[in-house]
Amino acid sequence: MTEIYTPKSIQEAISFLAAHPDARPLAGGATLIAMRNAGLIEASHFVSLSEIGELQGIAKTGEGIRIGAMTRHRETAECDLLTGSLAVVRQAAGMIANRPVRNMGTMGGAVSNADPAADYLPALACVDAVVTLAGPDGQRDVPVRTFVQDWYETALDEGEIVIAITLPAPRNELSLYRKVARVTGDYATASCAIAMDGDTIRVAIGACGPGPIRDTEAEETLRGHLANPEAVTAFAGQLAALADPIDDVRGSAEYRLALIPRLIHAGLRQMKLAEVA
Amino acid sequence: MTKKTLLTLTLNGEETDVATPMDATLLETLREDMGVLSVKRGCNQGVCGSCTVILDGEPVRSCLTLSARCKGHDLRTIEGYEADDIMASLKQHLTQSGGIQCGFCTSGVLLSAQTYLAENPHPTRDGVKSALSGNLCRCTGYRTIVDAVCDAAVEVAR
Amino acid sequence: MTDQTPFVGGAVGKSFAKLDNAEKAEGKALYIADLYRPGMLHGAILPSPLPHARIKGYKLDAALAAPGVVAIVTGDDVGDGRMGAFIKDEHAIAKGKVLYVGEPVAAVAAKTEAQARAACRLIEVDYEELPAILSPEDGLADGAPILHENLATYFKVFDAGSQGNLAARTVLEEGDVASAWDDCDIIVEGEFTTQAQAHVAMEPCGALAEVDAAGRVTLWSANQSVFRVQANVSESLSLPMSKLRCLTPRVGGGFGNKMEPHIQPITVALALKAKRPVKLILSREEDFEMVRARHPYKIRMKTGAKKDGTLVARECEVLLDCGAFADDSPGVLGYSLLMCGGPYRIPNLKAHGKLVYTNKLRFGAYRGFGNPQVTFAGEQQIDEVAERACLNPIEMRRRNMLHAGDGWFVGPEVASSGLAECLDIVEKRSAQARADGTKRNLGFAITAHISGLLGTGAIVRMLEDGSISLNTGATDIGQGSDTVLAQICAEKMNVPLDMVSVASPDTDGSPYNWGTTASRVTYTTGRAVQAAAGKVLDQVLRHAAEMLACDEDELELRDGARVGKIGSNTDLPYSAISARAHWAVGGPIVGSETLVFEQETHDPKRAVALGLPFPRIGIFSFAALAVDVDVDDVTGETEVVEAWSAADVGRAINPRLVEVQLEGSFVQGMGYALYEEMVWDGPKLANPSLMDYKIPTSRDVPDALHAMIVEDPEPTGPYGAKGAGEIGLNAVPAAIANAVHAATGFRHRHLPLSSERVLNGILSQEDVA
Amino acid sequence: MQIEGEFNVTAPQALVWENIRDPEIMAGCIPGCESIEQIDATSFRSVVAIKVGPISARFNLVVEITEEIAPETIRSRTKGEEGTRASILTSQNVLRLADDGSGGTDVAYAVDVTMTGRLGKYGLGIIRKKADQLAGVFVENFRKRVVP
Repeated sequence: MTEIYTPKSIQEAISFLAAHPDARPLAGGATLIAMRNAGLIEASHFVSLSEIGELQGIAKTGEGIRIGAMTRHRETAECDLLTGSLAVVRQAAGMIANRPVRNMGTMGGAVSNADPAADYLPALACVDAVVTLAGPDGQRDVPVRTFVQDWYETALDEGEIVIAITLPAPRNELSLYRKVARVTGDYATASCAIAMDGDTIRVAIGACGPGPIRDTEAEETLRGHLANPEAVTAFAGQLAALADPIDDVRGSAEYRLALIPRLIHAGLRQMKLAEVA
Repeated sequence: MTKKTLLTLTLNGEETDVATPMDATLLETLREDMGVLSVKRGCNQGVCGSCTVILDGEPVRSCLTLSARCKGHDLRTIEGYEADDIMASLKQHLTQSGGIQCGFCTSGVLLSAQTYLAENPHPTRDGVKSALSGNLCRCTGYRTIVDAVCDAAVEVAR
Repeated sequence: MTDQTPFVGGAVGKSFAKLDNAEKAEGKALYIADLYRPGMLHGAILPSPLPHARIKGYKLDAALAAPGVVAIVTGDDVGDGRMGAFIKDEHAIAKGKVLYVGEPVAAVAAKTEAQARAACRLIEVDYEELPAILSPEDGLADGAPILHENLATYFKVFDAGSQGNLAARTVLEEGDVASAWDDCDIIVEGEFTTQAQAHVAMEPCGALAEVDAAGRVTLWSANQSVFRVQANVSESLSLPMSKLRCLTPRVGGGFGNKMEPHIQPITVALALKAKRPVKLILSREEDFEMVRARHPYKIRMKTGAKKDGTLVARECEVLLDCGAFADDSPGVLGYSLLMCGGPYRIPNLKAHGKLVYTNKLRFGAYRGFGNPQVTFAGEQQIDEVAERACLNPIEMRRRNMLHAGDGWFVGPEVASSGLAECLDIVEKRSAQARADGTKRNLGFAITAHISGLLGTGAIVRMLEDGSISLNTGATDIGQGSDTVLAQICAEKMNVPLDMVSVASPDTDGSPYNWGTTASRVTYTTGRAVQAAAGKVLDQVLRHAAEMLACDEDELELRDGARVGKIGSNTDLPYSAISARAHWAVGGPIVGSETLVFEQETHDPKRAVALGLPFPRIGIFSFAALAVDVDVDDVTGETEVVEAWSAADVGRAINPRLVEVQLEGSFVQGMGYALYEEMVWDGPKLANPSLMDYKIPTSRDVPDALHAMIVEDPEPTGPYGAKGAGEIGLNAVPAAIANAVHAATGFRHRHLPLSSERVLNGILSQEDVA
Repeated sequence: MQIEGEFNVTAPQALVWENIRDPEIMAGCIPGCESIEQIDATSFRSVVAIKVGPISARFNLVVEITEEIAPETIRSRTKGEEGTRASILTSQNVLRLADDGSGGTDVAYAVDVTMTGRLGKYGLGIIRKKADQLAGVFVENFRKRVVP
């Protein structure tokens, strides 16, 4: 029997988690309760984050846009602040599972779970988002790009929770999230978050390793050569070299590797077309 | 017997006290402790949609929702739409269109469709299909269901 | 609430809303999981962790002492009875041996489901592991461990030639295939494989059993035949059928998963031991891992034709993974070989195959019953021959197709065939350009399916007020058989549909019906309903003649459930006639009919048939399918843009219900063609959940899915009707494969056509170009 | 599920063999190993905790050596369960040592794992990657311990 504890502030949540090592934070529940129902996890307490005001809502801040950890996928998918270079985050939110799950699942929950095939992390990595964590030793920021450290392992320390994800202010440039999946709402077989950045592109590949794959140096070497297919192919090759895809029911490692350059080229074509139109 | 705690839920507009295990899912509480059998367990993992209920006006998975988190929230199942004209039209069209076969997904489909039409009186066919993509059906092939929802929208909008 | 189409005489041919729709729209329909009995316990099952092992013993004391536990059942509690549709090779629960990962080894009844599941984990089983067979080839290798050591002693319904791990073999031949190749200008040959598909009915399997003071068992369960439940439970528990009553709640879809037994025998065993009612409902994972699935096939097919495309010969050899128990597999093997020639005139046709036990989940009945697998190979080879003969795919089929009056392979007579009309419609409609003017990538396939098979019955009673009670024992699993059979009865009795009530199947009160399977209920049970209603009419007319003092041939049926004298306006309501029968003369009016499908399948003059599982199989429906796809050449993803499915169903008793069968089966076939696949990691199923096994959602289905009904009346069918339940699926994988070939130029011989395989096909074409 | 790999240790084969046969040393190298004790000449009991994302499990394992050809081959069978038997793990393991001709030793391992119960449900792709990662940690620990 798991007890349910419903704190009203981040501080209450953190001190409870510190005092109860077998307690687990519960965000939307879309993933955690599914795993509990399948007998995969047990917990002494669920610390429900649903009544902590500070974790709610999406708002403009000084240097960008702050998305509270308990923001539901649906809110993110319909948020008109996420335009231009940030549209990729909005598109990713809209492709998660289906509408009822998007009414329940939260960005903080999804980011903490760090499922390699989930939709948010590549999109957030592509826009250089930062995750704000809060724990017994206070708050700290971790760039999404380095947040995932291994398969299902993140920068979260014991007793820490994600309280917000902050995106830089949107640039008036195109961005696109492309997901290859067997049916609507399935986890990604492979995914590509891509944003125009002047004469180069920012790209994060999903479902091809423990976390999103991005190579900022390769992006710089590509700067100015977007029109040169070989340069783009070489760039894609850099990302593929960093990939560590698995074989599973959604596809083989070879297939995922083969998709990386193809998704990048297709994304570029689509954005070029959109730019010209 | 497992320890049960008292919980007050507003189900279909009526405040109800129910004794249910503290960590029970809403699906378990509704079926085993409140006798609401229109909500079905198809997968218990939030994929099939036969457990859909409306929480504060939004379709959610009752199999992934803890009852303890529903105190003070507005909860609706199919039984709560007797006087709702959108639901009446949906039921009528779904019955006629061949959109009901084995019926195991029907309650979930109706709840998702009603919520969507309430927000989108003039839906596109694609919009209806997106609203229903979380309600799996293995018998109909979906066309008859989508037709029924579109026809109901036209009828209600008149 | 349901607005019945206004009755203007004749219930047949009208798209009435199903009688059960209103209840389902209100959320009031009660399925097996919704039933409760006083004092009811909840059951749970301990699955085997091993693929192949002897059971040395059980340690149950920890589980028995666990909270809420009332009874535990293992192999020791079920006697030596064995069940099985074709080979009686299966106990009620694992006994002596476990034969697949997930096989039920023990079951617990406790006060709550959670307690029962927790207690299962405390049961310790002492296994002696044996080497596992994970493929049919391994099973046939010499020295392979034998799964069913005493297979020879098992009762077999037909000459299956079973020995070792070979569960069954079938050999069918017409003409002389060996020498026919010499007369062929064109020969195409290929090896095809198809994958295991899960039914994924939305309702997981479940049962509720209760024992009365006299030891008589009442059993509710998700089923496709209360009589197959009765037979299987009786045989596996050595329980006389008179001691077992089987009933039907609403059933949440079957598609073949619920035709043979799932956990009914275990649930009854628990109820007998606990002496209290026990309900056992499988989780979705258990439904994937424990019950059954569609047979994966290995097919070697060779087709030969003249230069002008006239078919001369075909040889089809199949190797089937049977899984741990025979179940319906010998039937699937035999049926797929009977159908592997397709609806064509092929003078020389040889079809042979083997079915091999493996340490995997039993494979069994699934919509199409082996026909989709062999059609996936056959209809692609027809396209390959057409290409070489410079014929378009339609012309090739038109030239070689079978016609009414021809015999089907091995001998059954084809009395009615609307195949030509189906093909014309599909050709014409798919020839129209796409709305956006982009190029179509069309794939075609044609198919046939049987309906008939085995026994059925109907009892029609006229109640005192003249209304009608119909009882057939056919389980409605959502396809609408209650409504269709009521329409046939109403038509014959010349009464409005709502004057006919349909009794729920009950082995205590219903006439025998083999099952809701093999597209048979409308045709086979419909004939019995029509005949039984006819006998009621005979009695009605005899009464009316006496009451109106005239001859029976001076009488006519009139609207409003009345019998009138021709040429006069005097008439009698059925209620008056029924009252006379109940209270004065003759006794209550009851008509009953039972029948079994009797036309022989095999005509020894035409063909050699060894190990044919269905001696009297059925009559033939036909269908043609066209599919238009787009293939994304970046990722290999295939999208079905439009599809046209035309089926000759003899007569559509309820047109909309036929359309829904064609559409629902198309979408189920589309999932099978493109991405549905059960994947094993060694002996263990790797994706037993809806998280990892995906079926189409509303967004994955083309809006432009056209189901078209063709009616070439079947002389023996009720009002000309014949089967419609499976024919809409058979041709889907083949038509999609032909369409993907049209789009990419690559011939795919391995299902599913996943985006990975299609991309690899595209890339290999680029290397060639 | 097959997991294979090999690694080189710059230490003589006899020394490597000695370390591998010493439960105490192995306990120190196996990531998550909390205890190991010898039951009899050829078998050990060990408790190993592993964590795959949100899921953590403590396995009570019994390792039985089925064949031993010093100093080159060890075959063993592992059988274990986790908590209240929520997951059951069995594996056949083969370890081969070979002199690499320059004073070091090539070690090759092949493990065929079957996992059922709750952990068996988890995506096998991830568990395979996790296993590779754990093997990497083992190699690192083992080298630190063995190489003088």
